[in-house]
Amino acid sequence: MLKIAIEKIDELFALVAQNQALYIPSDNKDGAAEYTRWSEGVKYSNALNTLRSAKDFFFPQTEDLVDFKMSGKNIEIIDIRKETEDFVIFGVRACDAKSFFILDNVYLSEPVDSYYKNRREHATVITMACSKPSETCFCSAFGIDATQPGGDVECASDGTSFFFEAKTEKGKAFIDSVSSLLSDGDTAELDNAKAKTKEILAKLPLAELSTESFGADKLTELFNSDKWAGLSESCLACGTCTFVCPTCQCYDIKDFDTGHGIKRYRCWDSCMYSDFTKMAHGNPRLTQLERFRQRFMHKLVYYPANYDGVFGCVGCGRCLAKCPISMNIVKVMKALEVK
Amino acid sequence: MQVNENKDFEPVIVAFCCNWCSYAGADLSGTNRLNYPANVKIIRVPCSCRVNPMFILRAFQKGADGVILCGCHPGDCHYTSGNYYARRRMTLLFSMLDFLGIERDRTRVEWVSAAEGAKFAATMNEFVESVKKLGPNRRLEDLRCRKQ
Amino acid sequence: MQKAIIERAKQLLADGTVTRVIGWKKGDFAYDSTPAVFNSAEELDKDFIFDDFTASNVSKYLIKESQKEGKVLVFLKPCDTYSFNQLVKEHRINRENVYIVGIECYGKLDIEKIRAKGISGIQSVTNNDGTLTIETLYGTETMPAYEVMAERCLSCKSKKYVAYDELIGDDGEVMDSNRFDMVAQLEAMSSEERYNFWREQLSKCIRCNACRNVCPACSCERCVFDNDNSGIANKAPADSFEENMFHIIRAFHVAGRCTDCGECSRVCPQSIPLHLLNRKFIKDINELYGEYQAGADTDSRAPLTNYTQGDCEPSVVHERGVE
Amino acid sequence: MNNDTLIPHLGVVTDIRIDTPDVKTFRVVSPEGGKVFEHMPGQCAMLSIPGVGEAMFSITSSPTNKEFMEFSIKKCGCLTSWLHMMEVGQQVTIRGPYGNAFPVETELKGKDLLFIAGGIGLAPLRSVINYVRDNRANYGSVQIVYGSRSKDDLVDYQEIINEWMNDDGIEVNLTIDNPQEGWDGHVGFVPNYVKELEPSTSKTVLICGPPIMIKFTLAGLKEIGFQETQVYTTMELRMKCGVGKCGRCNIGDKYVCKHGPVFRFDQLNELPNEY
Repeated sequence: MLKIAIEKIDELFALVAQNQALYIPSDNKDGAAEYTRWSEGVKYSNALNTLRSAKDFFFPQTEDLVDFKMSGKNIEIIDIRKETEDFVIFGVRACDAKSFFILDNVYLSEPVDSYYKNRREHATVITMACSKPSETCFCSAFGIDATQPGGDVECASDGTSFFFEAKTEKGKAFIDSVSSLLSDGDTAELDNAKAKTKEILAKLPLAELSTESFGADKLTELFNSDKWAGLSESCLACGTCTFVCPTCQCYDIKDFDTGHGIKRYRCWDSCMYSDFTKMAHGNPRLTQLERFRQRFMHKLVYYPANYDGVFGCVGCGRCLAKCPISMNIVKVMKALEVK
Repeated sequence: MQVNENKDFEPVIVAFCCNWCSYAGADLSGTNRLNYPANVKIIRVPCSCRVNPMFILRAFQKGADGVILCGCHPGDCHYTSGNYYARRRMTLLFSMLDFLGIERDRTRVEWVSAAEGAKFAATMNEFVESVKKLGPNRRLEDLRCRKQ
Repeated sequence: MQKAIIERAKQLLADGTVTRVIGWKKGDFAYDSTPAVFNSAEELDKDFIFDDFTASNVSKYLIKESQKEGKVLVFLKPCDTYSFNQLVKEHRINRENVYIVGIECYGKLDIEKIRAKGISGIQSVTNNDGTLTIETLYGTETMPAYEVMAERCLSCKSKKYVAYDELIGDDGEVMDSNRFDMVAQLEAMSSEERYNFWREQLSKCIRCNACRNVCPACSCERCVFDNDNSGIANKAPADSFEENMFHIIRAFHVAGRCTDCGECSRVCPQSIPLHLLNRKFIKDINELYGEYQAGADTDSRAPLTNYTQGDCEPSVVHERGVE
Repeated sequence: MNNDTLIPHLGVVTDIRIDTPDVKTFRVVSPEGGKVFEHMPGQCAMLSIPGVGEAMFSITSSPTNKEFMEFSIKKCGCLTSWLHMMEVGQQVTIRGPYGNAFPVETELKGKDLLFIAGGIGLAPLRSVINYVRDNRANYGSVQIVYGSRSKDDLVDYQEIINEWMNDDGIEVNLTIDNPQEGWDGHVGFVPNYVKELEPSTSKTVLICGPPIMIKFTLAGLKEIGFQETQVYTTMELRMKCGVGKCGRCNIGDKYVCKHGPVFRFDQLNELPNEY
């Protein structure tokens, strides 16, 4: 397999960045990893995962949709879309890589969301196999192998080198473009490292989490469960879980009056918010119980019902780490599980 | 301090004026034919304490380069104590804006009575000059509202 | 400590003083507790937890709980009692329906600080007289507890209980804390440095509203930022201006009412030091209008609903600190 | 780049009819004349005034109308109040059509139809009624039961008395909630009126109106002997995108904007009761 020594990775970054924007996880001042546009001096982070998920690349927090100019009774509609330039994301973990497909199901199904598609088509995703999973990881519950993250190019480290393997045509093109820096390498150490990681994955505290009690056919019984009241009672109704989630895909469309025109933009929205479903005449989800239930039912029942049984969660563990009151999908699943 | 970006820069100033004193003061400066720059936009409010901190921020968002609040002199409030409350609020707000690195000369409170037409015009001229020196508002600007 | 708390809760449930208990429920890991209502001795035995990580200030839950029938037992740390008092002062909590047991606090640990040390795969955390032993999937780590103590606890303002029905342990004193040091440091910077500092911090904001929703002072039925008619309702900061506005206005709305409990900074998923904005207001209020601690009592007038004829003019801003 | 459904088309309001004190019907055509797009009865469109808001409205005109689309809109919120203030000639933005339609070309074909509407609930049904009238040979008998608070609150009253009532094979039963001067028709609530009328249980029912009316009418229909599989309704929840992506209009796993808004009651009953 083709490889590059870890200490030489900056050379590869420099080569890639000559032609396209390159984003890599890098530690910020608080010691947390964030995707950062590579330039001389930006260092690749060894952190397990980034604070915010990689969905931002394809589904950013806010994005302008269309502009309007108003004059008297007339409206001018201005299409502001532009072709995105090619870019590369390096170091995407298996969970985030899977989340792209969960978003694809929604945004690339008819009618295709051209804003999303534009960015998705111009991106090359280079994944990175996990070697040090955390206690909050539970991707295996959703059939994800953290040592085989997929993407256009799959990358893994044996501690001294990064190994590259193309998974798609786009990936092949990427490897060709950097082949001058790569050399053939023996994968014995890599296989060893992966085997070790798998051992740890099996020992993780959430390794036993099961999805068997969930899915499209459990809709009515799960919806009517009496556990929701207790689970949702301390929920603050903030959007932290939604906004750090790599698979949450709901959005709001809003207009902003700039004083010389109207900008219509969309931004992330959360089903945890009280005005998410509020209409002039009332609200079908009146209390936090219904809103809380919606979020987890969507991930565990509604999404699989619409997309061939695929769950709308990838087990990245961000909500476990970030919820202000430590209520999360794992606790919900454990509480609702039928043993 | 910011360097003047453009020599011909004419700052947009929003002046919140209380109905009972400062607005009448502005009126008087007009009837006395005292000059103050045309780009001072006056917004009449029932009392200086009607001005919510949000009004100040929104004025900056929508393109103001400086915001000034004018009310009755302390002790003269039509509603007895409104301007005392406004005074505390604005002190804290301006201090916070300063804390966030927004130039302190972009905000100001001045007490102008109905008889002080001359003071109103002088205050505005002075304020416009000081904002002019700062250049356009960039630190508390909404880029979407910038005129291309 | 946990044992004593559970025992006392069980007694109070048994003798009918209270009908339910607000506390912290055990999580899946060594550090993740969830505020919860306990209805029986069995539930308390099974899930109640009180340790170095049970940091949430549960006083805000009393807004809802104290409106229900029957008395609710709540365990409050000294700093939580200030939030409680402030809510009582604002008529948000029905004091009659609450039974407070004050519990000692030696400072809480911050899991984010542990993670920032590169520690991952945490299986257990034990605290032996100030030394932490952290068992992880990748080996054992030890460190002094103060290294990973929550920022707000390192500058604890008071160990005194300002509202309680009984105490487990002894009452403490208001402390001479160094909590305004960072604000003073910022004030000493140039305007441009301050601007850059805050731009870097506030640009991280994802507008998840966690700071607002956890804040005991943010108890409005409907927030101005959720009200479509306010013209500023938004789900995301679409521009750097909106990042600034949200945090300025939020800090302003709690100015004079914020007890400096530090929950905003604790819950921020992006680690923005939001408490500095609140502390700036507290520091200004103290300096300009006299010392005031929100929540210290239930009857004094708050600084922003009060005035004196001799108050300083807003131009005082020009005379202070660094331009 | 391909068209995106989130980028709207332009429409011009060419006529505004005052139906009731709080309902107006707006005629919308494309600036070049003609309809902005084709639709089927029951489908909806997103109307918007940029800077004011965007919302989903059912298209009340029939697709057999080749010149224009109509929207009957009740004044109840921010956008609708704005729409009620506008004048003829105002441009609006419009996108659609969204959602499914009443199965006029499949299950409803050849059937005797019973339309039950309350208040503004006539809007989506009017599209079907006029479609049926224009393709009269394809359907059996038509009975319309329509009720409102008062005579002044009957939407499309002129069309009802001047056109529908004069058609052969269409029976129109109107009712108002309380007696009123100048009204010699039936007085009473819709659910009771339907029971009094004892419609034949061989009919297929299309119902739309306030939730409380639907609830009681459905119960009444079941009492008479109707099956849930015979009854269709149309739903509305808050929507932003109109194409099942923004994530808010779902009832269980079904998105009202995409899988709906038309549901048969047996389908609706399989979904959680959250609407």
